[in-house]
Amino acid sequence: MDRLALDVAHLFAGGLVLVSFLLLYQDRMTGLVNTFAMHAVVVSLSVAWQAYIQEAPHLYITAAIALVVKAFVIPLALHRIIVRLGIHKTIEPVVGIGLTMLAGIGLVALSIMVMLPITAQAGTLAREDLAFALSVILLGLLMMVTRRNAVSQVIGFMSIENGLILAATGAKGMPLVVEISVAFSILVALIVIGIFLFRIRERFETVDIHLLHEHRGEQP
Amino acid sequence: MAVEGPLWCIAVLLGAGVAAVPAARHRAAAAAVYGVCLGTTLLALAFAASALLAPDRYAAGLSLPLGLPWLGAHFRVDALSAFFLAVVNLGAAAASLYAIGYGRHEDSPGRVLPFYPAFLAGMNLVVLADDAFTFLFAWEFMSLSSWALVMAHHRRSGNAAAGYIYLLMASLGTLALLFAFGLLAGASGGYAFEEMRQAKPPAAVGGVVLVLALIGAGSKAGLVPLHVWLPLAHPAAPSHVSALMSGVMTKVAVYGFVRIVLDLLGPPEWWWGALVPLLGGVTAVMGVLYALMQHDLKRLLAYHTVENIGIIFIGLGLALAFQANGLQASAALALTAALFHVFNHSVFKSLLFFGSGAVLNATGERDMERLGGLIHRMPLTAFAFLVGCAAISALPPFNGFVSEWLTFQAILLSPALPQWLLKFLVPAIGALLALSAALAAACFVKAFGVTFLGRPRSAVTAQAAETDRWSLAAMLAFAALCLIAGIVPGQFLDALAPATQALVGAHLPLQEERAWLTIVPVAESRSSYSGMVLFTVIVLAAGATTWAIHRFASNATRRSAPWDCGFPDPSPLTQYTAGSFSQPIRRVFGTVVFRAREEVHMPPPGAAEAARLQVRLHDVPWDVLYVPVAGAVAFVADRFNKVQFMTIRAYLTLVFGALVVLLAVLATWQ
Amino acid sequence: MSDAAALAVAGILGVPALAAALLALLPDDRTAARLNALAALATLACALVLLAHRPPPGPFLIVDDLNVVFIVLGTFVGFTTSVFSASYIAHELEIGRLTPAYLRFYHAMYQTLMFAMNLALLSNNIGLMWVAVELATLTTVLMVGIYRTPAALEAAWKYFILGSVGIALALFGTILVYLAARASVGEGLDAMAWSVLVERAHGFDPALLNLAFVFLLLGYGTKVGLVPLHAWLPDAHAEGPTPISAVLSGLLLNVALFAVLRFKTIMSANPGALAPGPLMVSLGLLSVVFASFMLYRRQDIKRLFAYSSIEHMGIITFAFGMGGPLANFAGLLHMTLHSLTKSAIFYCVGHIAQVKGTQQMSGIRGLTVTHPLLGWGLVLGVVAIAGLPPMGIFMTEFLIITSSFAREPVLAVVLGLSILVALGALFLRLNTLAFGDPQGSAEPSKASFAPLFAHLVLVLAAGIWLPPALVAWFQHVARLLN
Amino acid sequence: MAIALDIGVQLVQVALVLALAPLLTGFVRKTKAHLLRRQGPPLVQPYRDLLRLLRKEAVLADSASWLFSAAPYLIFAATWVAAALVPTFAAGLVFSHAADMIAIVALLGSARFMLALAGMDVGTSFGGIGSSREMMIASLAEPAMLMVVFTLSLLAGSTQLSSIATSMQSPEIGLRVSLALALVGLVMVAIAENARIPVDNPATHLELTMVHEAMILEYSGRHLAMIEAASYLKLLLYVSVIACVFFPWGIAVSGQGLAAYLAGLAVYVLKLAAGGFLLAVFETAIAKMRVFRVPDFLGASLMLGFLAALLLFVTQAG
Repeated sequence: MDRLALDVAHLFAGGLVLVSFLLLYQDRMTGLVNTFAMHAVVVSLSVAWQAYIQEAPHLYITAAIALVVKAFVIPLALHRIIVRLGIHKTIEPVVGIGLTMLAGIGLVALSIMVMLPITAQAGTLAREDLAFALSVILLGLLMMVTRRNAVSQVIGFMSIENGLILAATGAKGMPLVVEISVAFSILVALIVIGIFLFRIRERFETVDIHLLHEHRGEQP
Repeated sequence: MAVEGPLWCIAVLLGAGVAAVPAARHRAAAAAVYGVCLGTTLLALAFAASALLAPDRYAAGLSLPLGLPWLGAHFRVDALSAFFLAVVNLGAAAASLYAIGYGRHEDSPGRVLPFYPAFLAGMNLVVLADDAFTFLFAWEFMSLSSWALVMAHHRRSGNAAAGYIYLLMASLGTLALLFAFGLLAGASGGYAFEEMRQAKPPAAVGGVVLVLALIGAGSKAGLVPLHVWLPLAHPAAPSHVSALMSGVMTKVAVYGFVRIVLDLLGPPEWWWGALVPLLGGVTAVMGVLYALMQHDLKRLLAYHTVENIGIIFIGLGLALAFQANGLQASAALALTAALFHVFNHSVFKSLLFFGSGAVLNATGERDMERLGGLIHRMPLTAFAFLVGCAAISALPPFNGFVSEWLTFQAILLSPALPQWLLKFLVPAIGALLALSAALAAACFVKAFGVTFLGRPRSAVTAQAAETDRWSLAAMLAFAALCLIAGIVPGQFLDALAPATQALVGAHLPLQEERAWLTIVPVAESRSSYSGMVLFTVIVLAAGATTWAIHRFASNATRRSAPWDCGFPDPSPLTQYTAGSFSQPIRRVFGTVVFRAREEVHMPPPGAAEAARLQVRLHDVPWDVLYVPVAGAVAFVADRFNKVQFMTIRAYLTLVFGALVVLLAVLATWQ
Repeated sequence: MSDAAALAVAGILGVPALAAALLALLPDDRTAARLNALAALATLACALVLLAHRPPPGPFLIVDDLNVVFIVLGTFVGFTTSVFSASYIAHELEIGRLTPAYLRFYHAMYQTLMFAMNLALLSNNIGLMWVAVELATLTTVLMVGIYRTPAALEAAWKYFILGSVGIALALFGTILVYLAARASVGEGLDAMAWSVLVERAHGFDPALLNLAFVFLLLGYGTKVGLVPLHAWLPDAHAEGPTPISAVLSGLLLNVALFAVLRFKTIMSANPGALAPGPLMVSLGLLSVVFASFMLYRRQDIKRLFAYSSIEHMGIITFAFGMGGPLANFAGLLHMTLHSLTKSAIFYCVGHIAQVKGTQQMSGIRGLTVTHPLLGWGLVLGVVAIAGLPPMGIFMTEFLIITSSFAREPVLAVVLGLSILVALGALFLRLNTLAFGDPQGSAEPSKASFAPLFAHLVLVLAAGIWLPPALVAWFQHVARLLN
Repeated sequence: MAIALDIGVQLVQVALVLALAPLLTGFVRKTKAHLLRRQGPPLVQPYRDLLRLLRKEAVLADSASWLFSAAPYLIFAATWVAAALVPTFAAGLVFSHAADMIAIVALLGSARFMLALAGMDVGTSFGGIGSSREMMIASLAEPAMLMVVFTLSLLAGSTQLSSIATSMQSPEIGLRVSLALALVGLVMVAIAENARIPVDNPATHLELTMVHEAMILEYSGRHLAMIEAASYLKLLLYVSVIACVFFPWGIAVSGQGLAAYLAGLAVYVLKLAAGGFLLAVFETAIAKMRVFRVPDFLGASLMLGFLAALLLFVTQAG
């Protein structure tokens, strides 16, 4: 039972990393959003699995939230935004895809290196899970940094959140996981609303592209 | 009844400062505040005098539960601090007396009255402090209050900048002293001076401490090249404050140096005795040359303070050199010379600033090119100022000469020093000292001659009236003191004996029992000087001659127009001006020291416009040291400033980068 | 007596919460401002009770020596700020920069912020604290953007994004700490409770702790405003309403720092973990150097003092990183005095900006001539913040520099010089702000000077005499931090 | 008895310098005239000048202040006292402990200070020229003089002229390079200080090159007499200093009885004559230099003095 359980858990975690790479690879808006939906599905699956093997029913709630909010609601909203802003064409990453991929691989290696010295007594599945979660987080950050487009950056942020949830649920018996995930979903929702409100076409930098250099209180 | 007395005085001063904040509007406030200051400082002066006469009675220290919690504020009066306490409060009392009259003309009393007593309190605190924290606290507090006073007339052009540079330099000095004390205290963190005396730092540390002390105390005293703020800040303040800053605060800085280097630091290295006098000599000559080039009266005086600080540091440095070679007696002579010059300079420099303040009040002019002939309009001020000029030019029988004479005697003892460098250096320093003394005479012939003699160069000057009696009282009192300290120096030198005894373990032979009030630094056969005899003989000779001539030869006098080789010009503008007076000396030294350039614009024959002569002087230390530093700060600020105008993604990249770097560090760490 | 203490704790959390709800409903602005101040006062009263009695640590809330310092300080500044805010907001209404609707929102948010910060300070559970800090961030984001000007919105947005990333990192760190604890403490709430974590820390897996601390330092360090995570701070200070700038500099930064300190204690309780000192020292020093040079090119007065806040947070972090009873004591004292001084400066600056109608320093000149109280208040504040006697910060900087000079001379020299550089920048500005020929309107300001001078007097007193009780207490806390 | 004799000797000395000073100046003038194949004024002419001036009324410019009329007496007194302190025919005088050589230099400095101020008092352009140039010259001459003093006092281990004179007589001094340097430096200073050719021309007016004469341009009557007397005294002083330091032979030491004193007196007169003659020869031999060449001249003397002192500092161990 345990071996299998752990392998399945690994499967999901590794799958999440894989999907993160897919996210990095995607350069079409619609494709990006869909891939993110997949990301969310994988997360909710892994959370559900954790709930099952840890006999922790409350984690099902987290899984449900992840599924409903991030696999359906937000992607739909994002689709509408994209349409409204009329940017469902290709988007250009700042650095080339290949380079991004390379950096991503480096990050995964880094996260594994960092996790290596952790003694196994921290929990059998913790170490690898943590390595995966950390890679997901770093990849998400990489995405936020390399992409110009507000929506893709939000997606990057949300993938970070998925990584966090992965880690949180992987940490066996951690209290408040549900509350925290709820709080975080609110955060994400607010960001999305913000984008929606401020009509952020391009760029995360500013609520209005014209204000980019004027309104810093100071002139450069 | 040891140190409490002065501390109570300080408390009263602080109280007066606080009380002055609301009361400043009131008409009588100025008189009240300055009156209180006068009384308090006189009291403190009495304490200091009695401490000088009986040092042991005052040795007991006192610790108050203030400042650093586990350290407390330590206060103590030993021979050295007693002497400086006397100097401080003497100057402060005179300035307060002067200000009772002078302060009436202050147009913004609210910016002066609260800070003046605070300034006095600060200077007293520095001298009394017996631990590093209290010392630095008082030191910086003194700077801050005097900064406020410099900013009193902030709307006059240049004053704000002067205050800014002043505060910056003061803080730099405080930082240097902070590090010096950090080194002295060591890792154990013993900040009480007593512990520092016990701890014997290694030689290398000692050298660093010396340099730091030179930076810290030197920046406040005006040691070249740290002098740049001084000629800007001192004149900017109201004149009685200028007198205090130039006459007294610089001496507090000297106190800091003596306290750290001669008292706390332990036995000196011989090279200290080479570095310090060299700095002193350069400072002396540079200072007096700067002063000669000025035509703003107060700025001239301020620059001249730099010269005297140089002379004092020559004495201190020689003391270090002798001390390092175990020549206690010679060290005592050099130190006595320096300390006595500290006292003298505080007296006549304050006197001169009082005079310049009186002139400023009477004419509203600081520019000597617009003054002249004031000896007719304000005779008493002129007389006092003249005495001050003679004293500061080191002319017998006044006090300035005695201290410089002692310094020369100390220099003449230096062949006893074994080190070759010193053998070469000391005569050169002697030459520098002699040069600066002679130039000082020229400088003050110019100052007095252009300001008070000749014919008035402007209408206001022609209408000037003698100043009020308070100011006159202060000035005449100090003029008298200049003479007294000049003709009976023995008593003053004996008062310094305990201090030198404590610092270098020896003191001058006591002078009281000498005949003819002669002072003998080393031995009768070697050198001796009796201002009393000289003074009486000269007075007798002059009196006798005058009497004889008026009695037996003619005493008829006739007034007429000046002859002036037959073609006198009625316009006072044909007189020699300050600029033209210093022109020969500028030609001799200026081109080297100031990179002076003279440009003559001579109109072609027949052209109507006037010919113009333009003189450009450079302050070399400023160009070489300060401008580059300011440039560097501006450069870095500009580069950093770009970070203010980046995009959010760039900021995120920063965060991301920081995270990755830290993780990498972590990965490599394990 | 513990029931009184429990009551007090309930008050500290409950009063702001209730007040927030009430203020959200109340329409009228005059009473709102008063109620706001009143609630803050009540909270302060409850906080003072804690000085006398402590409740036993519960699973979620705890009161120990460390956070009592922060709570009392926080509630006090919160109260004075609410008083200042009353007069400030009244003026904003007059000139119509804020509508009553926004005003209601403002006051509700103010109390919510108070609640969030108190919760973060009181929480005995790292997860709960994380939630509280996030709540505080969100509220401040909303308040920074309250003026709805493009600049304000952008500042809020920048703050929001960077803050969220910081939050995410902090959360990951928190999870890691839980994992580290779980092995030896066992699952469940205990593995997230301070009281347990600190005493059991020696048994944790050091590698996991190190990793956690990196994330926590960066996550909460973003809130502290450490360079290079500081980017949100200057704009958030400059564009929001001044009371919020005061609260940000005076309280929120402290709360974030408090979180870092909590984790630092866990780190240093574990023998195997790498010493947190070097990380904090380097980040702190970097912040000091950077901020002190940034001061020179500022044109907006509030941004100027925001950067000065970064500088001082750097100094404090440096001190705590240096560690040792002396440096820790100095750090605590410096933090207290800084939040008092800086909030006082912001009170002053707020009124100045209102009187002159601009935040651009080019438009503000000769204040001591036109507005003596404001002008001299600013001079005093700058003197204090620049670390000159007789104000208290001189003492703390003396302690920090000398104590570190004995151990790390080079770092101490760098620190001292950059403090000097900062002083140069501040007084360069002060010269034109407070002195020289006045410029701009000279009409008297209807300011409330009580909070301003109350703070300054406290700072002055601290510079001259520290009550022994306070000293003993701080020293005890300083020892706790090692 | 001995003290009485000493005081007597001192008083004689005081009177002597005053009596001999004009004679020396007269002698120099006479010799110069002879060298120029002129008849020249009689030796006693300076006395006559003084008397005539004393009898005349003094004319004061309208803008002159009390300082203008007080200065001459002070200048005269200071110079007189300074001259009276130099051992001329006898060393170990009573007053010699009142002032050493540095003090004498400073006394002359005081006199110069007053003179320069007096020059500026009336407020004419010539007076200003004179004062400023005088101070410029002094600012170089005085340090040079002090350097010479250093040299001597290092040799003699004292700054007292009496003890210097006595120790110079002792054989162990011998001939030294630094002594020669010091002598040359002192002579140059003496020439500058006494406003002699080539630095200044004592016998000129209405020249833009004049220094000393320009300062005293406004003086007349008894005031002028005082100043002239002072300048005579100054010349005498310098000659006697050179004499008693570098050619100390024949100076009587106190307590040596009357005969020694008389002998010393005779020797002293001879020395004065020699000095005056040499000065006259020198002055006729060379031409006046431009004012702005003077700094070079004095700088050279300063360097010489400095070199002399330095040599001693180095050679003298301990």
